[in-house]
Amino acid sequence: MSDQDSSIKTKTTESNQAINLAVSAVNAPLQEEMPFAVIQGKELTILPKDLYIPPDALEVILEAFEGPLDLLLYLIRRQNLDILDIDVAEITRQYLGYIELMTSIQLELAAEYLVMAAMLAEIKSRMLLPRQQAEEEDEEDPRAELIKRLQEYERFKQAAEDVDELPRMGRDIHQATSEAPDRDQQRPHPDVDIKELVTALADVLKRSEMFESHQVEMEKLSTRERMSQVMENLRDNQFVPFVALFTLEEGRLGVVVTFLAVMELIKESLVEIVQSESFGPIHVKAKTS
Amino acid sequence: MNSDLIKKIVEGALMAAGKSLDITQIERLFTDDERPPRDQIKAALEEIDTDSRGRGFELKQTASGYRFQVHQELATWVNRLWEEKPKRYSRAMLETLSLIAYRQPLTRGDIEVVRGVAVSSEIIKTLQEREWIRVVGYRDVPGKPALFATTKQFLDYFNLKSLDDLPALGEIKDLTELDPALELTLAQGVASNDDGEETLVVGMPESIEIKPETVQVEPKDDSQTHE
Amino acid sequence: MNSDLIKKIVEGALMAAGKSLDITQIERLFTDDERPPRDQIKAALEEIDTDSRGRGFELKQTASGYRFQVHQELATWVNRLWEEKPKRYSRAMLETLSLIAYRQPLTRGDIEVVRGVAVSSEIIKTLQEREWIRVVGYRDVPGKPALFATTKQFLDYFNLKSLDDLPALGEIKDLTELDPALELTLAQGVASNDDGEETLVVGMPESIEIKPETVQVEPKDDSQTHE
Repeated sequence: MSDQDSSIKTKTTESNQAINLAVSAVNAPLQEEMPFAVIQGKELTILPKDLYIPPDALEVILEAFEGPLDLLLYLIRRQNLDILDIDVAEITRQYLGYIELMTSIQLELAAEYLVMAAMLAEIKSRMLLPRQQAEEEDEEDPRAELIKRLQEYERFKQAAEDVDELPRMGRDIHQATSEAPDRDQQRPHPDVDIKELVTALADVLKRSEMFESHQVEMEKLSTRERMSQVMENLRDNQFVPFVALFTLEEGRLGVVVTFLAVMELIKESLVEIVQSESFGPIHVKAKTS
Repeated sequence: MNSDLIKKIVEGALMAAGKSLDITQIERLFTDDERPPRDQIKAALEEIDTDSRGRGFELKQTASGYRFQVHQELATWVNRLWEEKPKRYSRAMLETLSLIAYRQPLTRGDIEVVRGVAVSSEIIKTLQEREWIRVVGYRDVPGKPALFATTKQFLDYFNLKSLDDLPALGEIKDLTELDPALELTLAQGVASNDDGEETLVVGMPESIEIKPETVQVEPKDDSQTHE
Repeated sequence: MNSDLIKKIVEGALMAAGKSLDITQIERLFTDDERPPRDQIKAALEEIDTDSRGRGFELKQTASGYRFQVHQELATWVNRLWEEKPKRYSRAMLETLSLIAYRQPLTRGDIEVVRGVAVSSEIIKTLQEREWIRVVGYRDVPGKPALFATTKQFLDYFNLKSLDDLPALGEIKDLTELDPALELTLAQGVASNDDGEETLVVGMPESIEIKPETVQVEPKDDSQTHE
């Protein structure tokens, strides 16, 4: 066990003595000549005012225990008892003593502690029930479940201590290193398989074919589609300059397609075309029926 | 390649690496045409081990391979190299880690059942950040809780080659050993007599002095406990 | 303290430190009452030096003290620990190379016409540095662009006697059919997950390892897979 742990344990033990003294102080009126005497079934609810408890002592107790199972184990081991020999009534009394003390000084207690208190009380009451001889055969010992859990927890409590004792990197053992020789930083060339070369060529050739056919499709402009676009431009029933229908960026082919579209629209009598003077600007307007 | 050079190469690489190297990594130090058979590499490792006897360091095989490490018995002196004291781990962390190590794979809930208290997320996070534990799957129950297991880094850190090298778990006593005599003591009670020895005393359990250690509290301790 | 323990402590501390320690630092390993005289520490260092002869490492005295160092003559092998796995050539690089191989001699402009994109100077430079391509003349057009062709080293690397031995383009299909693993790796990529287990990961063709043997790469050697 580590030094830290044992220092906590030491504190805990001192605090326990404080509690024991608290117990005896309560009982003092009953048996003055024997200070560490009996509790007559009375629950411990009030701390005697004259009793000094080191500040934070109970918090230390609580922090020192890894939960209700750990506290129970402590209570059992303190009496040098085997887990199998636990006297539920007594353990319950002691356990409740702790819980009462802690709640009485308003320590926030994890819910698990209270659950355990209830469980102990239940086991205790079952143990006290008179049992029929016949029933004893098949009825399980009420303590069985608790004992199982205590044993299981104790195993891992021990395992944790064993693991803590293992030689550990940086504490007991240290990585040995020597300075590495000078590094030459030249990066090696990647390997290339001839198949990669052939595949790359196949890819690039295939792509260049696709590229070419793609361009041809781009140039295929539909006159019908363009007719719709022109009609769209004339939607507002206004005269639009003829030249404004063309998009020069489309190049020669684009201009031709637009021209054909306008011709087609005139032929179908969908648009009218107006030129107010010779060589003057031509305007186009959608026909209104 | 002669065996002496092989040995030197392996030794030099292990020293320069500053961490464990496994056989495959050692093999990769050699080009395809110069690579010695695995047997020869293992023989070299054995020889290195022998050569290092009686020195300040040793060759150790852990989970992720071979490494040179400074002897445990020298830790007292070597630790003086560093101002900081080696870190301590809390009981909660060690218990959680041990449960994962011995019972893997298991969920956080499984850990909580054994420990009887909630496992803090902080502990799980720390263990994962240290790469001592990792999630290896999810249990097929509602909520799909993560299943944790330990890593090679965990074994390396604790100087272990495999999980089999963990200290044996304590045995669990069979419940059939439950002392039937206790039935008696339940009906009766244990008390101390004047000599401080335990005797069986008939009576109701509640009315009985049970804590033997309270008898041991000596008045002189009061100075320590009360002030 | 006996001289053997002193020697072990000094040796262990030097190994654990992984850097130079001077005499004062070594002295500080010992408490006041156990500290040996300086002569004895120096004698220990000399003995350590002698013991290390013929091993993969040696004790070196540097300006800042003593340290263990791996023999320089082992650099070739030991440095493979950190050898970066060569980065794979980009698709642009392979396409450029294949065009030069199959269509030589040709200019950078010729390559750009077929690939549809500019060829980076970096690619041409790398191929020239590897001595796989060279300038064999200049085309007699404005700007006098360089004409590239492959070299004898290129043929040697690919184990070809002459350019006639390059696989015919018509064979490409057969080639991929011959090697189903190639198609597999083209459709997928091999990657390692954090658990050190191999999984198949679907990826874009650009991110693909083509060589089937990459499947065998073990994930544990972090040092060699810095990609």
